[in-house]
Amino acid sequence: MKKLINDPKNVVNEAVAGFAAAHADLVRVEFDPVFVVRADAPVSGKVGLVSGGGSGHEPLHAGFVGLGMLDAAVPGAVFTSPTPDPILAATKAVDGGAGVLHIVKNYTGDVLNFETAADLVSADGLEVRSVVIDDDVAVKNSLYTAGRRGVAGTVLVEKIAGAAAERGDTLDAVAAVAEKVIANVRSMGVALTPCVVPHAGEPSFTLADDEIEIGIGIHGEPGRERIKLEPADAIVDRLLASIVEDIPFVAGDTVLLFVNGMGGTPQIELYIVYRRAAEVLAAQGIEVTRSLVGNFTTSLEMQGVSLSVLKLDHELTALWDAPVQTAALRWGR
Amino acid sequence: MKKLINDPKNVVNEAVAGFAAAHADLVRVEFDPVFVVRADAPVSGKVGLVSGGGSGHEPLHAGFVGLGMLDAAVPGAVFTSPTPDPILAATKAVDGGAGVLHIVKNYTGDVLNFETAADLVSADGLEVRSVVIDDDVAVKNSLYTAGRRGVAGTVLVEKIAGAAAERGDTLDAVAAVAEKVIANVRSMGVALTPCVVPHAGEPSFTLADDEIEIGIGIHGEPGRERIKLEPADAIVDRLLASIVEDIPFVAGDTVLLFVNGMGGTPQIELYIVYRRAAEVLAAQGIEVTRSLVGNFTTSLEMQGVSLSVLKLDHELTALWDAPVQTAALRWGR
Amino acid sequence: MSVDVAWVVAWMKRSAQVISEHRVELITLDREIGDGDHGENMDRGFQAVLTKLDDLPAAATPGDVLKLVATTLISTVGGAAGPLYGTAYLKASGAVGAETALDGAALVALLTAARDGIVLRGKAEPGDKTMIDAWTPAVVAAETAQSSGAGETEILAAAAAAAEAGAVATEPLVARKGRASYLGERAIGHRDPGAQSTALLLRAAADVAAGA
Amino acid sequence: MSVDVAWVVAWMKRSAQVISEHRVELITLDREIGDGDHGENMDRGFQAVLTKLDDLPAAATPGDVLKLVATTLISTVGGAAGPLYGTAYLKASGAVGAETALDGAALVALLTAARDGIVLRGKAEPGDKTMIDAWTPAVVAAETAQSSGAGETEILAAAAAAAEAGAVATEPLVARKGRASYLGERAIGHRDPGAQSTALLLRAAADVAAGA
Ligand SMILES: Nc1ncnc2c1ncn2[C@@H]1O[C@H](COP(=O)(O)OP(=O)(O)O)[C@@H](O)[C@H]1O
Ligand SMILES: Nc1ncnc2c1ncn2[C@@H]1O[C@H](COP(=O)(O)OP(=O)(O)O)[C@@H](O)[C@H]1O
Ligand SMILES: [Mg+2]
Ligand SMILES: [Mg+2]
Ligand SMILES: [Mg+2]
Ligand SMILES: [Mg+2]
Repeated sequence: MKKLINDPKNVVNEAVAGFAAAHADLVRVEFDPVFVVRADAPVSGKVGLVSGGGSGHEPLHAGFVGLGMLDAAVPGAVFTSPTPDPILAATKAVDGGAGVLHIVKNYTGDVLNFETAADLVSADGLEVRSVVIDDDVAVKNSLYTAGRRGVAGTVLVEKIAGAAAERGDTLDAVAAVAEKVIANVRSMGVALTPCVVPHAGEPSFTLADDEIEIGIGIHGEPGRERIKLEPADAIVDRLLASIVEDIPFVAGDTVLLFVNGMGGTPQIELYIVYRRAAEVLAAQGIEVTRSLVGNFTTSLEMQGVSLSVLKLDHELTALWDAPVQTAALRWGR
Repeated sequence: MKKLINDPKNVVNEAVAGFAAAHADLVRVEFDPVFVVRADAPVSGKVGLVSGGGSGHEPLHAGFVGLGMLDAAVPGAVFTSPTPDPILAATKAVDGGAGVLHIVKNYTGDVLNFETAADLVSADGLEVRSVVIDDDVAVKNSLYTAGRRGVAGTVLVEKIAGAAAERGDTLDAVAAVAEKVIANVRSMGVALTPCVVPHAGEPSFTLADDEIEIGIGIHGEPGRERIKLEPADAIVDRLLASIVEDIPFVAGDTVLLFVNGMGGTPQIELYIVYRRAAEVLAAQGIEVTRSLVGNFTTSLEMQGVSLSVLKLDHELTALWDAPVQTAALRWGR
Repeated sequence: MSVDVAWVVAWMKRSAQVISEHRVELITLDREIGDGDHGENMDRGFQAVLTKLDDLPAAATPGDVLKLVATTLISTVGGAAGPLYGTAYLKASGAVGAETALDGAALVALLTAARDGIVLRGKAEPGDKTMIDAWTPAVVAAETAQSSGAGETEILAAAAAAAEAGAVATEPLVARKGRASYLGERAIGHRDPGAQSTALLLRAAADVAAGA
Repeated sequence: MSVDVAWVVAWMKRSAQVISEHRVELITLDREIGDGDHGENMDRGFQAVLTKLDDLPAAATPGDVLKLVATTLISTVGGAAGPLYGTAYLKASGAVGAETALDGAALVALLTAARDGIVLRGKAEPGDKTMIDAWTPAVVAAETAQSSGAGETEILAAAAAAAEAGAVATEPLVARKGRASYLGERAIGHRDPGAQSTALLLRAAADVAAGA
């Protein structure tokens, strides 16, 4: 394992400290327990947005704290959802009197810890609602799994719900916008190489030199199937076919296409993937009107990519275009 | 070699096509010869800024084309400087009547090809000037080398010179600002893992599991020395010591600290590095007033980091803060 | 050793020790069918428990200790295991109430409440390839031993042995809960890390009671 | 074969062939002390030359062909080698003027002008571990052969052999120009890729002249 770290136990705290130092204009950070909030939190009268989860997916979530997106991010240990304490503390810190929305990725640990935190928050008389993201079509949603996983679509939920909160929507309305994004976004990923959790020191899985993992999760959980390496176009076609048939997306739809790098993928490859995905959608009469390309929901140094497609309407498009001022996404400011 | 590519020969063209499709609001792209220009090029009365170099360093340079930064980027083959033809074509395409500045990284190939292009441009009666960036302190500048290399400091030169051009500076003035940045920025990098050039199919160098390369170049050229892996803090201390003693940076200086990922480095590690670097500078009385953290000048999938420190004054700070609207850097818009 | 507050404290100290000793094993099991953090998470939690035990008031009951362990695990473990084990010890604490010495019936109640707490939070059924597949046989074995007149030490030994067998028995299963459920058939052949940590914790309970 | 336009065309076709055959070798040499693209760059350039040769007018002189090669390499190779080899062939073209058959003196002039062009652009001196370390001995050997009365074929053979020896002789050197100069002592033991491609190109010239 080769990493630019000191003691593996201090990875999260040191990174959060560095993040706070680099972005003091945008965020404030607390260490006991650890969470990151907007520099101007709480914003009075605005619904607060809190997300969080295991670390190792940066810039998710701290990179999305700021105007027009999250009010707070709660980083757990690497790949481990945070405990209720920091979620509780972050929720209180961003409460501007209009209630707080928890944005939770659908993993047992995240769901349970946010649930416990929400119970504690409610007991304190603060209004809190939760939405659970499960955009990953690699997992068949059924009674026989923990349900679909929340992956890169989370970025889109956070951006769009954040814009709704920023324009002054009520808690119910912000939650409804978030649910609308969740209902309309689907994702799927592929890994070329595994990632190494610092405290584990060993790759989370192994792949032969000519193998890739289709349907990879963002914690290096193996996916749907392991196949031989293929040209980028063929891989894109596989991912996109699973995504498109799921909702389904159909001719005439207007969509946002999000090509997400897993952390170790060169940008040149992300654009090769984008090119093919945009072409394939166009050929199906699906119009890409917004795009996002970059490493936004990562798995440490994993090489690979995920595709997300979000069906847009006028409201979602306008909320996507609204100003955002965070470390990782910024426009209009 | 595992990459999300199709035929290695098409890597650059396909990536540029994807880039153009994803960022049609910002850029236009030509394919014969290949270059990327601002959507609104040429901007009448504004000095045009053209940079370029081998591909594989994305988002450098195409990711920095747009308002307040570059007018055009000329991508060569992977790690190979472009030929004069596309440089010439890009230069003509961005000429708004106020002349064009070529921003060149100090590599023999880049220098020679831009030189040839500049000769051809001048022959066509167009005013062109060049600046050559050589911020890498890993290479001792002497008669016995090709001189210091241009590395991540390039991003800072492009941003700040771009802001000067945007505010209406003359060609001489923009060149002077660029030279001022070049005179005041120093960088040095480290590699944990090598990168693989698509057409080569093999790593550019090999490092044992416990080795790192101090002073790595951005084409995977070996650096100053190969040492055993150390904690992040110790590595940062080495890089920073070489940088600080070079200009030298001294107590009372105000600086921009830029932590640049080499492409395959998880963001969490970049912030661990930032934390230490900021601490060490502060301890020396050097005040960090601006920062940039991310993968901006990369070497394909290489894991590693480079540090750049730029001495700021009021002018450079104001130009850094000026609006920029590109695929990879954006604020104020 | 009599099954009182000293036993609970010793059980928790032994738990911290065995979890620490098996940290890498639990990480490895979780790397294979999960995300490789179970050993790290449990170790962080039980090390925190160790520290907290030092501040226990002298008059603490077994229920007080279990509650302290529950809140400590909830606030330090994270992941799925944190809330699940936290709830287990919380419900166990409720089940033993203010009793100072736990007889066989109390131990069965403790184990049953712990298991039920996990089911309440996690909704897993036996055979889903989770820690429940260690807890449920342990509860059944404890009940059987107690109803056939076994003493406290034997009850705990029966529970530990059943949990260990239950953990092994997760190997051929396809998972239907937790992270391993994403794997489908590929989970077959791997032991569930949570079931394994449960086996370690119940073995610690039995060993401490037996004075081992 | 007489040293006329047919020879130049054949030389360039053979050059394209040997560069393609040695593409991987040149990439590997450049990976070791550079950035691993030399073989790819040269191969791209000479494949473009091959295509361009098809459109040559019937009345083309050796100088015309060399000029076409120069502009093609300049616009397709990139990197350091593109402008350097481009300038070499451009200056060589100038040196042979409008001559249709090249005698020994013309060949020496061609090689000398090529070498001088590279020096003009790249400022390398002998011993800097660059392609100059193949070109300069080649020029010297050609001069010597010509002044001792050798024919065209022998002059080219002498140049090729000297270039090959020059390429080998770069191995113990520390580089002072180009990318390998960043390596300091670590460049020792590796052959310069540009010197090696020069040796291949001059060997092609000699072989074609000898009818081999
Ligand atoms: N719904 C559930 N019910 C019971 N146990 C569960 C459930 N989900 C997960 N587990 C247990 O949790 C263990 C994983 O814990 P851990 O690795 O710490 O959390 P995470 O899966 O969040 O990384 C699994 O091995 C399994 O025994
Ligand atoms: N200044 C120079 N003078 C002469 N030859 C040079 C000079 N710089 C580089 N070279 C030659 O160019 C070769 C490298 O070419 P190539 O790999 O195509 O370009 P790049 O170094 O830009 O990747 C070197 O092996 C060397 O022979
Ligand atoms: Mg986990
Ligand atoms: Mg090159
Ligand atoms: Mg786990
Ligand atoms: Mg090269």
